[in-house]
Amino acid sequence: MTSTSVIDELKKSQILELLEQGKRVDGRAFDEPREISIETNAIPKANGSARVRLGETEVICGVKIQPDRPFPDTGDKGLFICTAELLPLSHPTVETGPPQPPVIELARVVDRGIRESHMVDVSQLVIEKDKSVIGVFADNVVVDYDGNLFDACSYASTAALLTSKTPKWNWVDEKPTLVEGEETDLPISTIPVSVTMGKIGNHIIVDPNGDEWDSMDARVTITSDSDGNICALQKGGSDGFTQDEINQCGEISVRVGAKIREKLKEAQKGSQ
Amino acid sequence: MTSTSVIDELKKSQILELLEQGKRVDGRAFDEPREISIETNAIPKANGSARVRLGETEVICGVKIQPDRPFPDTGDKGLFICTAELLPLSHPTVETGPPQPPVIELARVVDRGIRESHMVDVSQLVIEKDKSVIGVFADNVVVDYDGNLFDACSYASTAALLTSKTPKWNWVDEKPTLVEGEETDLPISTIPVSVTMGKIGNHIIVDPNGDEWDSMDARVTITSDSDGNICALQKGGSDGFTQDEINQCGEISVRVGAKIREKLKEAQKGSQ
Amino acid sequence: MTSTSVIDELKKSQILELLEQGKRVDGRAFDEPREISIETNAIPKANGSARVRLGETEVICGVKIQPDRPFPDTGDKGLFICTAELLPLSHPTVETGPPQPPVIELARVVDRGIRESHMVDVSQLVIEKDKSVIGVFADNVVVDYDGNLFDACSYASTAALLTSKTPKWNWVDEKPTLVEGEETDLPISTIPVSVTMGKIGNHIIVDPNGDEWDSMDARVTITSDSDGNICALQKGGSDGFTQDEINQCGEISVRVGAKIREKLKEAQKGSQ
Amino acid sequence: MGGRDATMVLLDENGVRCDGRKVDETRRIMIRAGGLKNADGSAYIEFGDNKILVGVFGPRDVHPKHMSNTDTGILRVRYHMEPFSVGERKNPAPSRREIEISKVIKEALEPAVMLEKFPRTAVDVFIEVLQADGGTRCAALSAASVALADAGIPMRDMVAAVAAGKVADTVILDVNNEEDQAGQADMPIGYMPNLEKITLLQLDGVLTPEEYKKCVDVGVKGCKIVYDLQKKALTDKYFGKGGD
Amino acid sequence: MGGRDATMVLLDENGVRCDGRKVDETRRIMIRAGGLKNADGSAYIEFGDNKILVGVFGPRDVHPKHMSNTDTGILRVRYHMEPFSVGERKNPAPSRREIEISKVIKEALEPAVMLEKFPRTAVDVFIEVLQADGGTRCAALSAASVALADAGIPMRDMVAAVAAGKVADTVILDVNNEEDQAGQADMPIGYMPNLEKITLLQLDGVLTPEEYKKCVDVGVKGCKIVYDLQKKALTDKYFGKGGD
Amino acid sequence: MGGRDATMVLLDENGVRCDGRKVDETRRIMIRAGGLKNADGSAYIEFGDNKILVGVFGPRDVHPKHMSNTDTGILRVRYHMEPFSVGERKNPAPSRREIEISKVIKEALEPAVMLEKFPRTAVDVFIEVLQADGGTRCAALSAASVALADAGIPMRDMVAAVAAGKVADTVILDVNNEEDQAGQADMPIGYMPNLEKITLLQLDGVLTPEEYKKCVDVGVKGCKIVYDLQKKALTDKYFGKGGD
Repeated sequence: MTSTSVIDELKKSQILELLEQGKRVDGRAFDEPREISIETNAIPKANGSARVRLGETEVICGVKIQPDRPFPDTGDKGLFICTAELLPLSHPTVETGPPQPPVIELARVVDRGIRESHMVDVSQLVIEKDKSVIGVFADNVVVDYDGNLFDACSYASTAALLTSKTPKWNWVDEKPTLVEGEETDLPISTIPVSVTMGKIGNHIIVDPNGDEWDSMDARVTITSDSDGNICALQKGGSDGFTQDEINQCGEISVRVGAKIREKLKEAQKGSQ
Repeated sequence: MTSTSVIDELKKSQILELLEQGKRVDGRAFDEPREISIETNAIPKANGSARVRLGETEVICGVKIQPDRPFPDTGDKGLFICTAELLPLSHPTVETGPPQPPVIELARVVDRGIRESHMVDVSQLVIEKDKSVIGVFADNVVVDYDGNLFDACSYASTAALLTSKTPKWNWVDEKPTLVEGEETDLPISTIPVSVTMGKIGNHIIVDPNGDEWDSMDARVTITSDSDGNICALQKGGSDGFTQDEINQCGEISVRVGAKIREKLKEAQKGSQ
Repeated sequence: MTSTSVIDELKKSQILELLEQGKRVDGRAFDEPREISIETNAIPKANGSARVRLGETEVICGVKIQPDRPFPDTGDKGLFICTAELLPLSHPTVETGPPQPPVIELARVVDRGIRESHMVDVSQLVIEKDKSVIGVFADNVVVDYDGNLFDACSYASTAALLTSKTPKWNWVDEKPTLVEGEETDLPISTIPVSVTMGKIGNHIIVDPNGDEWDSMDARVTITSDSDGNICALQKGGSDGFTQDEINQCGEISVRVGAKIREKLKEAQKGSQ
Repeated sequence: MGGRDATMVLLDENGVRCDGRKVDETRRIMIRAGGLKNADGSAYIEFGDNKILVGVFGPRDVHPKHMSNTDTGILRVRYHMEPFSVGERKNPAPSRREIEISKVIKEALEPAVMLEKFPRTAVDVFIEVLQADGGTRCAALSAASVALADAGIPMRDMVAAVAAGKVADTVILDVNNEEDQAGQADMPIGYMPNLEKITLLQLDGVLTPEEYKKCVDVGVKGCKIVYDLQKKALTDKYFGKGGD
Repeated sequence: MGGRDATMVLLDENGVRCDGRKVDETRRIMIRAGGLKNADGSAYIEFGDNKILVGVFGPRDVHPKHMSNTDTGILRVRYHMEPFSVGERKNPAPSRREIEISKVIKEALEPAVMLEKFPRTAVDVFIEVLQADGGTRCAALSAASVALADAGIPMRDMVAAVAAGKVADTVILDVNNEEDQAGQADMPIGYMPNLEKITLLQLDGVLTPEEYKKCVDVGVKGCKIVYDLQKKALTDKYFGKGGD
Repeated sequence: MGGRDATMVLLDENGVRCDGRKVDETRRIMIRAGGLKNADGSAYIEFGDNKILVGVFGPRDVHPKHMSNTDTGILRVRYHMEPFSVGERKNPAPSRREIEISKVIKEALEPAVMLEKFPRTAVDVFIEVLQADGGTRCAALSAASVALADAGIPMRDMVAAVAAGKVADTVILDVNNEEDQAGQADMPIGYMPNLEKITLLQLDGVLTPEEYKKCVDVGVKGCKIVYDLQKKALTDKYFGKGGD
């Protein structure tokens, strides 16, 4: 039988005590994310890729772009699918096997944040209406874990998509046929940025690190777009938020997200 | 390690003792099924549906009718598929996960009883020969368990099929295309009725309830059609039947089935 | 927790002691395979089949030949797929369920040995280029286990393929259509023969039996073709080989393989 | 039904929605406590055309043992849709969507349940969507709270839930299926009125910061409407139907 | 073979069936007890063109332990078809049909096996269909009984099995593949001749009440024919072949 | 890239290969010991365009317990390719190929690891192929040896690996992706230089007996090149970079 370990309890009370004094374990301000480093083109053979470090959390995203069949009722749209996986080398507790609910939630939240922002304009990804479209797959793998995978995967996906090159296919003989040497940028309409906030006691902190993540009562991930609008949200964890806290989190996410968006733009420029 | 509980043993000997006196625990005659209540159109958005209570056993069947691809060697026939599932809220012992052998048997026996009677005339369910046919899916979910799921699922399926409306599709541009507002009844050729009999000691009882089900030595489910012919049978359980018993069960099933068929017809009329 | 049993240890030391004296437990020479018996046409309804006994190891291979869709990038080639399965009646320790890594390795090694020799000329197995090809499936089932399944499955597959009859299909109305009564032999270009050698201590023995198999430090399976060339190899087991040993194993495999190839040819002749 | 307009009007000039409701009006809601024989507690909800059944078992032993916790009870939730509950027949295997919603509902219920009162054991909540019509997770969460109460599980509060959203640039209460498909945003909210805590919150769709706040506010108000119906369902069962 | 008639005559005017048999005649049956080296007991049957191998292990320990029963032994049966055993190659994953047949055969064997003699342990019966030709479950059940006896498992009786059926409005014995596909009814029967009990019974197809009784009767008589061959197989193995 | 010739020249008249290498020359190799924070040991290798990350955990407890061995430690290896590592996006489910390679690498490492030093426990080696370019199993095996050493696991030797092969009737060292696809044979070799033992060996493709011996010889020599780079990676990490 499992039991919350004494060490976990001590860690949590220490973190909470510091927060009461207005401090975080690693010295950050409450609304300050960890250092973000973005290496684009980390997987040169993919159509786009990025290796993102958010503090000591590390994620690699590879984008594959290839012809696919459209869904029956949306034959005028390409596909966009974003996944996330915890590699077993990222932490001693990760198990191999089919994905557990927390990983399924992770993947779906990262996917929705990007999808709902309409970042990738899938209406431009059609080879032949109703028959063949372009599929964009952004697969994230977590290589090292230190909390807040939501944002690390989101930034890796966004950076990889921003720097992806789309091959061109023509519809020849009822088959998509690659046109060599005609790559273009992916059609991008906005840059979504997710900001995850943890609640410990009554304190809201941005980008919880691994120890903070283990001590959280609840969390919320809010994604905003280039216009400063909010386009996706996911609350998690075994406690609730007051209405005021939710409003406050909305404001923080837009404000902090704007700064992170500049870093993503820099990374995009740096790769050109 | 499991062990037959003392309470189970006591329950069985009590049931058997009563049977020796010509009585059943709930006062029914040996060849008397429990009260059957049939609510049709329980799921209005489905093409047909029924909620059936057989004593305290409760089953909901929803029918979905939609275009499908024919099997390679029967391009001139529609599809009919009947399934059954035990929902975990139906009994504390039900587990989630892939279906266990008893549930697979349940689904297959209910399916065969209807299929072998040729109740649904699948030859009338063709949109375009060899290319597109109509599929009829009757999915049963068990909502409360008190024995004899075979008959409860069978009656729910039959009642749902009897009251199902089939949309019309035309074959346009190599695709099935819905014709609005042209629904017809499903083509029905007979009304199959299954009757399940349990054997406890040397006694044959119709429609065993939950306690009787747990005490049975063997069982047999016999389905008869509107002509009074027998069209499907499944023996189960860890004991055998004498040849005389099997003959007797055949007679009971046709006789009792005829009465239940009237109830199904009433439910059909009531829904029109 | 498992622990190497005392009996296993004793068996191994006895086998090793004998090997030091130049002897094997069953009296064979180091480079001598067990008696091979080949019964072709064991499953008359299959397109080809063989039951092979290698000592007390027994394998049945059935070949099914049927139209299939080609792989997207090899529309001018038929399919060849070889599988292997340990039936649970072959040994008390075999478990049912999805195949474990050793069985996956077995199937892949047997498949590669035949595939890499180009035994089956798949370029002749095309019904309609890019649309329909002939698939050849050689499925091995192990019926009794006494070591060295690699070779037993390999010989069963080869014997079944050598005696397989291929139906003829024409491409009519966009479908493959069987032409009755026009069966031909499978197009065969060479006869691959695998020879598996075990290493116990510093001794290399051909075709280890069950006891020897359990005592092996390492093994190597080498397949050679009718020209005496080596076309596939797989090393296994938890020890290594010296470069000299590997060279020596190569020589043994070609020499012993040539003799076994004659037996396969005899079986082929016997079936005509 | 007779053919749906491609250009459905989600909100007309008089502020009337496609199903005749006002912007701050919920669909018809009917909640019943109890109803299942074998479950320890149960509830049934009709929320618009949603029809959802919830059964609760427990507290009961946990298998395998190492999944239990010596300090506290655990809550397990399965959200499941019947094959016939949606437009096109649903594949019976659990989808990733169902797994995520199960987790979200579980975490929405946990703050309401006094798990510490039954260490080493588990409470199982089985949610069965018989007919879906947009907003199933809110309706399911509302019914699950009633089923837990019906099972006698000690609770701090009940969670009431309903979605806010945005159609035709207007914030609305209780998004139905058409509004979810064709609208601009959907924000499911679960709320404990006594404890004043939001325990479920999701958003798909684009909102300005002002609309965001308004949605939360409209949703919280809607949850209070649902809450009254939850209490009425329990009162009706345990104290007889008062009045009409 | 040379092309099958679309209008195959299943029964001609002389009462001769498509494979030359009379209505009450079984196909060729060959049963061999033993044959496998590693199994504790085994049997092989050829029943028409059916070829089926059965291996038995046990009584042996049960893993995991909680699956065992302190009061009685348990019987486990797996019916499995090889990929090459049927017309079109069979997918190796176990089908729902195979799972159902495993259960039906298990329950048909249980009344014959003295499970109470080996509490806490299990007997495993592995059935492998090498070549199928209609009536595999009956052939498998007959062979499984012999394999259990060969393994020395204490038994009350053996179960013999064969199908009755209906073609061209006539009740027949031992339905073959063509008759099963094109005929009117198929009724597999498993029977213990000494104990006079039917332990396997299924029916697909339409029978009048009179035909129903006749099928059962024809089937039971057929089982007695099979039973003699089962006994002969065991006698041949254990007491040598009595001069034929 | 600009279109690949259907008739690619794998080896020109001057003995130069399609990527400019000589017949006995490896691709560019870069090995780094360490790099991961949470793993007990790790390594990263770039071998041509292969990019592979390896993490090691252990010795640690085995769950379930009955998988452990009282006499010795056990080694567990998982070889896994990312969806984006190959030309067409790979399905995330483990393929049969990945399962086989995991087993082959495990058995190649076992002779090098002193498993007897940590009975009852397990060492886990997780191999992640980030980008594949032919010869991933050799690159992975080489990196895994370094990661095991980095984790402080007691070892007899390291396994170095590279493939030999045959193109244009010539034996070559270190087969790249094009040479594997269009060439005549590929022979991956894993070798412990100190113990002089081949622990991984496979072959696909046709070789004469003479070519077979030559391939083994060329491969063993190549492993020694890789071995020096493995040692350098560990030296660089643990003793600082000796001035190059």
